[in-house]
Amino acid sequence: MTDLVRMQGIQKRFPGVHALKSVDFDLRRAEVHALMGENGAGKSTLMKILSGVYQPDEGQILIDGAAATLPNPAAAQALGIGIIHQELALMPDLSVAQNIWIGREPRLSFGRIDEARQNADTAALFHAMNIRMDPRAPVGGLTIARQQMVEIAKALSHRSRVLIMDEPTAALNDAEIAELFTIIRKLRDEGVGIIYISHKMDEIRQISDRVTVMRDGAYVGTVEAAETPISRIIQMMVGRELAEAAATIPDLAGAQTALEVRDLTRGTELRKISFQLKKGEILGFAGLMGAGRTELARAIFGAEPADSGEIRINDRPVTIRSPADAVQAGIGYLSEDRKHYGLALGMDVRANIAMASLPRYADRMGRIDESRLGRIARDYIDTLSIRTPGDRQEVRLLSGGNQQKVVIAKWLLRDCDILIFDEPTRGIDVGAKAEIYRLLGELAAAGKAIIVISSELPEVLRLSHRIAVMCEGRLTGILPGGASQEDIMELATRRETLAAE
Amino acid sequence: AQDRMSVALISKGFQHQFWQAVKQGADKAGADLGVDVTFEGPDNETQVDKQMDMLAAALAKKPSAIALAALDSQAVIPQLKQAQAAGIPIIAFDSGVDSDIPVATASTDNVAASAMAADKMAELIGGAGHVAVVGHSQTSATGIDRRDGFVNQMKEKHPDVQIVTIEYGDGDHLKSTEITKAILAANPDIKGIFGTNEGAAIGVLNGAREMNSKVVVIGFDSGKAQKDAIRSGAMAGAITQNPVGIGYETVKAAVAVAKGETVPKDIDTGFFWYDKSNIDAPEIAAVLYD
Amino acid sequence: MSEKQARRGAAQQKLLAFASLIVLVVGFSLASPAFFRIDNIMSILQATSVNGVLAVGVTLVIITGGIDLSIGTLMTFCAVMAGVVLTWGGMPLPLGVAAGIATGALCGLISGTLVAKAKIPPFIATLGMMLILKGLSLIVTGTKPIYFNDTEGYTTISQGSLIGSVIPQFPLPNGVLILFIVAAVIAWVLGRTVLGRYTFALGSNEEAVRLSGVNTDRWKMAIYALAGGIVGIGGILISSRLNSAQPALGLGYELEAIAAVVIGGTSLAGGRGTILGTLIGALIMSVLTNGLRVMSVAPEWQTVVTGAIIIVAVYADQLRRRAAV
Amino acid sequence: MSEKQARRGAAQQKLLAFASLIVLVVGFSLASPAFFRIDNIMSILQATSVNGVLAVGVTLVIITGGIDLSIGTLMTFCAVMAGVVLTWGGMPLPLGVAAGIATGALCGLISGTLVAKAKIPPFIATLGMMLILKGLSLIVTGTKPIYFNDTEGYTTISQGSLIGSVIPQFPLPNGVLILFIVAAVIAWVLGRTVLGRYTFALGSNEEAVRLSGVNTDRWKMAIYALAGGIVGIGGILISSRLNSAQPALGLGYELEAIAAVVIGGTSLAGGRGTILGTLIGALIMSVLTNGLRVMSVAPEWQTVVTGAIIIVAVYADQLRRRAAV
Ligand SMILES: Nc1ncnc2c1ncn2[C@@H]1O[C@H](COP(=O)(O)OP(=O)(O)OP(=O)(O)O)[C@@H](O)[C@H]1O
Ligand SMILES: Nc1ncnc2c1ncn2[C@@H]1O[C@H](COP(=O)(O)OP(=O)(O)OP(=O)(O)O)[C@@H](O)[C@H]1O
Ligand SMILES: [Mg+2]
Ligand SMILES: [Mg+2]
Repeated sequence: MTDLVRMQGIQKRFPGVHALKSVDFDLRRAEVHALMGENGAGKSTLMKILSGVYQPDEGQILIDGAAATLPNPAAAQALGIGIIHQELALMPDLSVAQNIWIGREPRLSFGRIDEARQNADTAALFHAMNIRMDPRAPVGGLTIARQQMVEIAKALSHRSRVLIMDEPTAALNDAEIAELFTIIRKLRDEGVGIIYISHKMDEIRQISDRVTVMRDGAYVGTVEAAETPISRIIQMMVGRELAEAAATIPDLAGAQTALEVRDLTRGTELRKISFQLKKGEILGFAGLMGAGRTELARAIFGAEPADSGEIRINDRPVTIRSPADAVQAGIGYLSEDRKHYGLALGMDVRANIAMASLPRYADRMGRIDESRLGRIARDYIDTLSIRTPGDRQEVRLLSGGNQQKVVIAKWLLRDCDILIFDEPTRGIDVGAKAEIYRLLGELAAAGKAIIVISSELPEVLRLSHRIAVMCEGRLTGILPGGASQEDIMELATRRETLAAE
Repeated sequence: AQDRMSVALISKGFQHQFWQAVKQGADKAGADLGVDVTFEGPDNETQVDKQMDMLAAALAKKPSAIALAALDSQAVIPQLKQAQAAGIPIIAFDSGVDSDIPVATASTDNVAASAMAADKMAELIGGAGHVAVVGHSQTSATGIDRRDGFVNQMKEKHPDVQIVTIEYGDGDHLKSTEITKAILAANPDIKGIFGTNEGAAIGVLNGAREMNSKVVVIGFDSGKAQKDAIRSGAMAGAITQNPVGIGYETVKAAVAVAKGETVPKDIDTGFFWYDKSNIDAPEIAAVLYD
Repeated sequence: MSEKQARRGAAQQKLLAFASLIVLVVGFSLASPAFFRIDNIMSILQATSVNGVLAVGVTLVIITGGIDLSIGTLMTFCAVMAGVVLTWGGMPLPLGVAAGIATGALCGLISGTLVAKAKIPPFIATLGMMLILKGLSLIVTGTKPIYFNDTEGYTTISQGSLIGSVIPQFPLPNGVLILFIVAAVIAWVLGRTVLGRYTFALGSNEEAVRLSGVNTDRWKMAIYALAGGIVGIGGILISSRLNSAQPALGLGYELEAIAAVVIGGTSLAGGRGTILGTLIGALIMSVLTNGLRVMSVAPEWQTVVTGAIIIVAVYADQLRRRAAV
Repeated sequence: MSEKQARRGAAQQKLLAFASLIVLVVGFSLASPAFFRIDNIMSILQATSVNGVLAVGVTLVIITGGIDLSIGTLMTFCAVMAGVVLTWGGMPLPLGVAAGIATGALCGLISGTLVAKAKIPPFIATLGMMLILKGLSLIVTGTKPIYFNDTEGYTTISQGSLIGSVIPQFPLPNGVLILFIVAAVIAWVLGRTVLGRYTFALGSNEEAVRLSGVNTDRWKMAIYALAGGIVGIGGILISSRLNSAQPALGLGYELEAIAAVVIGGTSLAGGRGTILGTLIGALIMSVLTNGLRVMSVAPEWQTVVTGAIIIVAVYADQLRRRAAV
């Protein structure tokens, strides 16, 4: 039986970057094939070639054994290749249904669109996916996670024979991931070939049949998922073994309170939230999608100030009406949506790293000390192993995970006393993840107060000294570090309506 | 105040000094005769439809009379009929309207005025040589009349004077300056340039000065800069109309008509050549403005 | 529940969008007895017709995230071409109208091609077209207006009143009727058809549309061509009103039309906008101009007040929207 | 190595950006012997000075992703205020110049405040300012020009030649010198200072900058104010050249300046642009205008050719860039 897809000797160069070095890849019918590799290894580039976005410099693509050219996305679609891009490619001003059916609108006479049918089809799609979403909601108003669900729905609606998923679960939490996996298995049983990219190692075990690993733009090898231990795959990815360290919870009894939040309220999104954060502490925030954790962080940071409540820093009340106030007070916030809220994509790595600390590196006339900033930027590029041809590379040309590292570097450089990390490892590879965990540990040990919001329970458990759990805009409880997943889930689903009964 | 008479003037512009001088005359007549005078015009002389909207707004105010300097005399005819039906008399000023609705027209003969400029130019350059025209508009009635008056007079009466180029600076001082400089660069042998309104004339003057050219400059209209230049000799002379007179006579005629009196059909307010020699003569000084 | 609320909010918002317009109308009516009278209202509507049609056309382009600076001079060029066909060619009326509209569509298609295929920024492509068309109008006419005296019925296209001939108390000029019809059709196209959908989609995220396998270039060209055709209608309207094609007219009209669009709440960044908003924006501008004239405000003060009111109107709209969110 | 390559590529690109300009200059020189002569070249440079300064100012605003339509009438208003201080107030020259520049900065600050604080789209805020300032110039002057006859040395600000007094063969007008100084300073500000960095950052992703703890509103206001101050310099230059403040002038100059900026490769979407590009853009426009006039091309054809060449120049630039990537 011929392979569904076979890519041979694929070469791709960008200015200053040899992104793919003679890569081979194949996909069979009815399999889930995981594509693994560090940030910038070339996974997305390879998949963009397969979906007609980029043209390879060299190499050959066979579909069903026949050579195929894919000059544009439409050609790939016509061959039954669908893709969920890593960077969401949605039209924020259009509704969910309109996004999903763009280019394939059900039509009536005179070029009219059958809006009713389109909405009904979308509703059916969501029903099959077992999620609840209004087809008419504008996409721009959805959280990143919900937008990702829209992308997934869009890819599924194509009924492709080949379905590429480039980090579909980066913004999802366990419940939604489970739903997605059900769908993937069903598709696989129907004969669809699925290419699955993710940095979440546990998912590979759950879902994939085979695993191909890439490193530095080169093909490393393909293994059977069931027979290969994760540690072996990681080793193939990063070229060395990673030591898995568990969090050690320090004794913070005598530590000073860095941040205290009292009765913080905004509309119905945040309701009377109070907690304390000590110096040297890592407070994890767990909760289901839409629990209000991002809203809380943005309220503390002044991005959308709270209606009422008090914020105290070092036991003194502070007024925070804008992010500038917050940064002045020593709070840093790394957003969950790097593309929209974290990066000036058209600017270079150095400028982005310096963005929050610029005045510090300027003299009285406002002249920037570029050479010093350059050194600093290159230091961060080394410490965080950001894969880029240099510190003057535009950030939009970096791979997703490397972009995330740039945002982290920005806040590390700003050196705030209180740091709020919203999904800090979204899209980051295992090696770098371990690096970031280590970094967060060091920052805490150095006396920083840290909040980590994460939708990955293992991550929350691995990092947190204490775990705060939110549900529907309320803080439903704070658990000690190392609490069980069941306890967290219990708090995360303690809805007010139930509590009232 | 309701029974006080009012005259609405719709001109071709309001920002330029020429129109301000017309307004000044109109205001003076208003004060002398005890009537309310309003004055407005579009931003530039291409905006035919804007002028129609102004006319419509004026009709809504139901003034005792309307005075109009039509940008396109055909376009306004339906509205003039409307005015006629409403019993509002119409006076034309600055340029006529091809219709018998206006009971009187107070205007300058622009063709004859710039023919006079042509004669003066020919005289000043010794009856032969190259000259150029910096016009203020390629399409407006005054722009065309002044260009054609100058060009045709040269052709008919001064065959040895050749007009090498005609450019248009929209009455913008700076643009006219740049045009003049380009003309002088391209035609070093040029002997004279005619600027067809105040902005064009000042532009020619500036351009000639910046190029250190001794070219003969003839202007049109007045204004402080032109008067100064004529006194200093930088400008040989200029044609002036009598804008204050146009404004005054227009309002006077409008009031008379509104009162049911008869007025002459054509009110020629005249034009004058002025130069260093006669600029301070009382009859000239009276029609110049700053 | 929150969904329903949101939809009710949207309806309210649409009503409130009229707020600035209503405030202006009421204010002028109180200030001058001459303002709120049927003939003056008709003048205002008539004055809106040309700018309104141009604004509707450019709304399409702006929603795609583009801009069209050529609409003013294109309007004139279309009028000129209609004049050439009717007056010089002696063709029957419908052919002349068709020629005007076709000229608009063709020039729009050229602009669209420059933008979509040659990847020239819309500002530059249409700035170039603006100049080219301005020159062409002068060249074709020999800088003299073309009069439509010999074309029976040409002036009634804009100045006649179909409605007035049925209901004499309501002499709505045909030009205004045409504006409303054009607006209704384009609102329908934007809201209901594939072309409309892609108009919004292109302005929202062109790359995403392209990645979805849509031939974005072709659609963009179609949208510019449609906008050009609408501008052609504007050319017919203005020349019908003036009974002539004035070759020097047009420059500056683009800014007025774009201002109407933006006052109407369409974002220059693309992706959002409504025809209703554009109509309101165009009406705000003509009510303002007419009202100040009827009040006999000095022209230099008219300019100042217009500028200030435009800012205030949009500011009020901002506040309203923020309150709605 | 790749870094070096990239830098060499960038340098080549900068050189190539001059390509259209050079092609034009060579073309006109071949077409007319009058074109490439020192006095005509000086004329072209002099003609660039005002538009160039305005374009440099508006480049700042455009890089932030905004637009400033008020620069034309603001230029005039600054000239008027300088005239008021010098002629009516009889103050010494430097005070008058300072008054003109301060007026520009203040009006820019007002526009900036409307944009940053009141969240009025730049197009509307500056359109409103455009009208307000246009009216104010007429009101303040009583629609009459203010002459600088009594202010000794006012005309030399633009028309004198410091360089010419040292090197007589090269009588570069001071106005051009001022343009180059302004351009050099602003290029330095953009490339080397915090203000410059935030100018680009705001245009690239304003929300990300705000969430980095930067007081984006304040910076935006500062940038608009700086741009306004530069426009004030433009006002001084034009009034020095005309030896008068002409209150009716100015409308339309904004479009010409913005065109120069866009021809120079600055994106209206914000986030990218260079002062060098803007200078080249402004030069292309004045070379084009002057060259066609020197060739005595008929004025209506001048317009057509200008439009076409603008499109072609930007298209060539597009091709070059695409080739470079
Ligand atoms: N358009 C481009 N221009 C220049 N370099 C590019 C471009 N696209 C990708 N690259 C570079 O190519 C390399 C591979 O990128 P790619 O996005 O394929 O990585 P990835 O394996 O998907 O990483 P991640 O896990 O972070 O998403 C990176 O070094 C990236 O910076
Ligand atoms: N931009 C937005 N527009 C409208 N509603 C929003 C927006 N962002 C968040 N919400 C809503 O606010 C609520 C809280 O969302 P938030 O993103 O704070 O949750 P979270 O706990 O951080 O979850 P997530 O895992 O999705 O980040 C949700 O109901 C969400 O739908
Ligand atoms: Mg990737
Ligand atoms: Mg969140």
